[in-house]
Amino acid sequence: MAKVVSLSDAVAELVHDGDTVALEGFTHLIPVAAGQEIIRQGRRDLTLVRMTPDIVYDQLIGAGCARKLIFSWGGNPGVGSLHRFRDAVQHSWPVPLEIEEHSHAGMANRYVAGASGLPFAVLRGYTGTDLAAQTETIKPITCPFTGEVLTAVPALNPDVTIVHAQRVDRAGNVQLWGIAGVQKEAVLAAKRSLVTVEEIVDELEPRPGAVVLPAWVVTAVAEVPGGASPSYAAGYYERDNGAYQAWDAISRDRAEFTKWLAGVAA
Amino acid sequence: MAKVVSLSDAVAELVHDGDTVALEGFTHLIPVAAGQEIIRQGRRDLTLVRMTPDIVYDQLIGAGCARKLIFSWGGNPGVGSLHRFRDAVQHSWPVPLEIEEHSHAGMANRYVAGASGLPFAVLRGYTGTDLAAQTETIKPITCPFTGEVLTAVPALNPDVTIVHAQRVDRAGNVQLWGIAGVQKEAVLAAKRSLVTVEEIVDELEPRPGAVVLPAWVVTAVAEVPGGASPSYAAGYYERDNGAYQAWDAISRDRAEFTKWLAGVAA
Amino acid sequence: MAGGGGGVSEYSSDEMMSVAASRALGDGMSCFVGIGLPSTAANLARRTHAPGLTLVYESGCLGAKPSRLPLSIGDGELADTSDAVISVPEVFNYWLQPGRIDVGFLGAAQLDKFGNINTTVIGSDYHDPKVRLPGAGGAPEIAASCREVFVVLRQNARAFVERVDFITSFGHGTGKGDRERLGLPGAGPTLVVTDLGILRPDPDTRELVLAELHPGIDLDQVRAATGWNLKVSAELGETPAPTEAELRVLRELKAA
Amino acid sequence: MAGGGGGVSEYSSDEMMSVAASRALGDGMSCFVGIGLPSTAANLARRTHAPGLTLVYESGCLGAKPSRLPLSIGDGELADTSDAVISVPEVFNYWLQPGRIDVGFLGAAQLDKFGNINTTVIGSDYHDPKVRLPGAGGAPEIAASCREVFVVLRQNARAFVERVDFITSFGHGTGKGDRERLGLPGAGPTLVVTDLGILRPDPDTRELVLAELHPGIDLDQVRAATGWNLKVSAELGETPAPTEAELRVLRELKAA
Repeated sequence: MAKVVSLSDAVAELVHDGDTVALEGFTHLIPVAAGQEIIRQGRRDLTLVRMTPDIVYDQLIGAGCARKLIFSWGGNPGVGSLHRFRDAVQHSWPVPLEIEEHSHAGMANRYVAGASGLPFAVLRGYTGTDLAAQTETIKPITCPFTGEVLTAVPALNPDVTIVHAQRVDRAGNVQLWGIAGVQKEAVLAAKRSLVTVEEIVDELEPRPGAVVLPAWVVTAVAEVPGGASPSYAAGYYERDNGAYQAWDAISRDRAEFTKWLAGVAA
Repeated sequence: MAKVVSLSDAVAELVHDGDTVALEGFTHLIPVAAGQEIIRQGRRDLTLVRMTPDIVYDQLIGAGCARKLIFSWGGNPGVGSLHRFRDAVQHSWPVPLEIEEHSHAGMANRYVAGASGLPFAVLRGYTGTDLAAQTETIKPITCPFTGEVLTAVPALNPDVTIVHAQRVDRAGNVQLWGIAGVQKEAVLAAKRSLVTVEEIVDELEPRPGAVVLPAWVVTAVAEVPGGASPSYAAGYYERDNGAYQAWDAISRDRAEFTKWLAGVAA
Repeated sequence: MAGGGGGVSEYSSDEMMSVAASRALGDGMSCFVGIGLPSTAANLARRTHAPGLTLVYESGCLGAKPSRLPLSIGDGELADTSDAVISVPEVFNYWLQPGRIDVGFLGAAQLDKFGNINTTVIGSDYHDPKVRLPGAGGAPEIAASCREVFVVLRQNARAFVERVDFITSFGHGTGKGDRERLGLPGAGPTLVVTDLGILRPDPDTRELVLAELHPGIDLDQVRAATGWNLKVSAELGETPAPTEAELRVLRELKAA
Repeated sequence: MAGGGGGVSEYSSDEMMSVAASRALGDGMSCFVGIGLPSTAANLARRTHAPGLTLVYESGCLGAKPSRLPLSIGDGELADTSDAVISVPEVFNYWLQPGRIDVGFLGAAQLDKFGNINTTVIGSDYHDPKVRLPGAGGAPEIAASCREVFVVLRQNARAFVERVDFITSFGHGTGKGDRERLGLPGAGPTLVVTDLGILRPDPDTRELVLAELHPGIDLDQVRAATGWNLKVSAELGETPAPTEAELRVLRELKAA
């Protein structure tokens, strides 16, 4: 049953060194503040999971929090590359980064399997690509009815999933709307979950397109207004495109990044 | 792209003798009028698919439209048995009825596989039950990562799926709200689809909990106000519980039923 | 009507059954509710001692809070009062299958001494049944995946049989260890509530044993209503009669 | 700036590319849109000759009708203007995988002569790449499942290679018959639009062949910008220059 705590207490309690941690949010509602709190608390050896590692994962990787990344698209959307991610993969800076690489369809289905209590998912995927040879978590599976060969991927069950949502009510029920990505699946697949929210309200008003996560599947909730910035929270604030562009310059250079990091840690 | 036609034209064009036909709607929005139009047009040798065959399927079976039923729960909800279904299974009246029997979880996943373009779905299901021995479409499947044995069921891809919804806009986009059951999956799994609706509107207003089926995945739409009665259509009319109770008496007796049937055909 | 003792209202055996079943549901639990007797009991619990009980209906209603008893598992009232309404595939795949639900609350046409449930056919030949029943619905996976299963049904020798004609939903199979061997995650049936008393599986054998008699019911009545040689717990208790409050709420629910 | 002929506005080679790409999208089609150049072209088509074009974005926006060009595949504008917003798993499983989408519109970092796409690594060693690129995203399954695939990217010899370093998304493999052998349902890349011209696969070999030159571009320029020995269609055509209307709408979209 979701309890309301501070962000620092939530991260201290729920995220441990060596954990498999998923921060989800597809362009929208990315839990950036929670990611920076993980940096601030100096977590190490994390296996980071995310379909679209963007600047918050670039920050976590550059800060040396991660030893492995499970992902399907690692870029700065609309801008270009993730320089800290590239530096880690190409030059092991600041620490080596192991990667486990999938397609979006594969990652989405891995979360679905995780949320469904199944050990694997089946899809038509990766056929003819070079990914299958590089990624051990892609295997063939044969349909027992037709004999057709498809692709299996194993479930993702993070130790902790962190997402950002617009609202939570006093009972701990979480409501998010707009682009919902894979957040429901990522929360349901996880052993523990933390939801940062824009605000706590007395009652959730039904809304078109809203996704509700009942209190009994959420471990902790922290009120963090603006917690998704520089991504956006529909109904609250817009995407700060300038911040994404500015990140390109900060992240391109180790010294610049290190300066930025000192600012976060302070 | 959905075209707007009359119910009789839609059934004449989309439902053929020998077809596999799914009418879905989980308690709510059951396409009863469309089912009775199939009776009126005298279709034969249908394979009827439905998770919860209720009185509209009792009517189709009693009228001799079906040679096979694929289902998971065949009863008159809140009342008792489906007497025409029982008579067909126990005494082959008016024609023999082959059955293919699943659980709800199995049927739901068969539609999901059908909607997903996969030949089968995986679930934790049927373990220890006697169903697996009676139903050929239940087979074991082994996880290629963990070695665990789970259950596979084949996709359902009806020739035609018929559902009822509250609204369609002039462009043919369908909107339904309230309990949505397995309708989206059943429509997406089918080769052709017919949606009967309460009304045609100029524009669909976004609503909490609404499911939208875009025009380009619907074959035909027919305006049939009250087309889900005696089940209900949220926002339009309530369930007619009296009609469900009355069906018990009508369906119990072949002569009574035959009289009822003559009234429908007229 | 089974009469309660001095000072307590008259109540029916069905009311005793509903009240006894409702008491088994703890506050804060989540409960996957079948229609009929289970739904009555679960709604009564939510209106009495377990206001924080989460009701999950297979129609996709998570956290339904109906003010009257639904007639079907898909009544509009259930959708209108839910925390979330989701698709039927999602109910089974995301909510039931992973073992998130504490209690699965089921009815039965036949129940055997190891808690196996039949709702498929009466008679030994599946293809030529004496009586064709509605079938499985959600029950096989509810019985497999919920942390535990409560069964509620009226007790008589046709329903309470040595061995069900057809296992629609697996209870304890042929006894202890069967669920583990099959890899079924939940504990299976831990409680059977009838109009005569309460049965629980013996911890060593998993055979259903009479644990409580409802007030005014004697052992011979229960034995006559059981199709196997019923064992009785060494600590056979008596179910407390329904309280005034329980009866009032139950009758309000039914009348609404 | 590539200058158009008499009477037509000045336009850039990128504008020519976007216009040429947009023209390939027919009215009433459904198009799975990647961000960047594909999104520009698809939105231009919807604002000009193909108002009934259905745009599908992998963020879950079905039938998006943005009034300005989205900067990412998940802009709020896309969600606000869509017929339906669905989850990311649903996009891939219910909409892309079954082959419901007519055209998959992709970009590329490297493209080879058989239309195979690389967006993963530059260099021959996956574990020690010269350049680590963003990776697959939705592209492998878009390339597999859409009825056909259009690719749009700027042409130069580093991007247009004999053989991609890494097949992220399968085009025609090593030539005709490869897709069929792998059981890939869609037709694969049928069109490549660049800032210099248009390439199409040869029907017999599936090798990309120059089919059209954009106005003002000569063959040597294209050859120099191609890393393989480029074949030229016997019926090499010239792309019509952007019309005033096309340019106006394109610039409005960009400015909004």
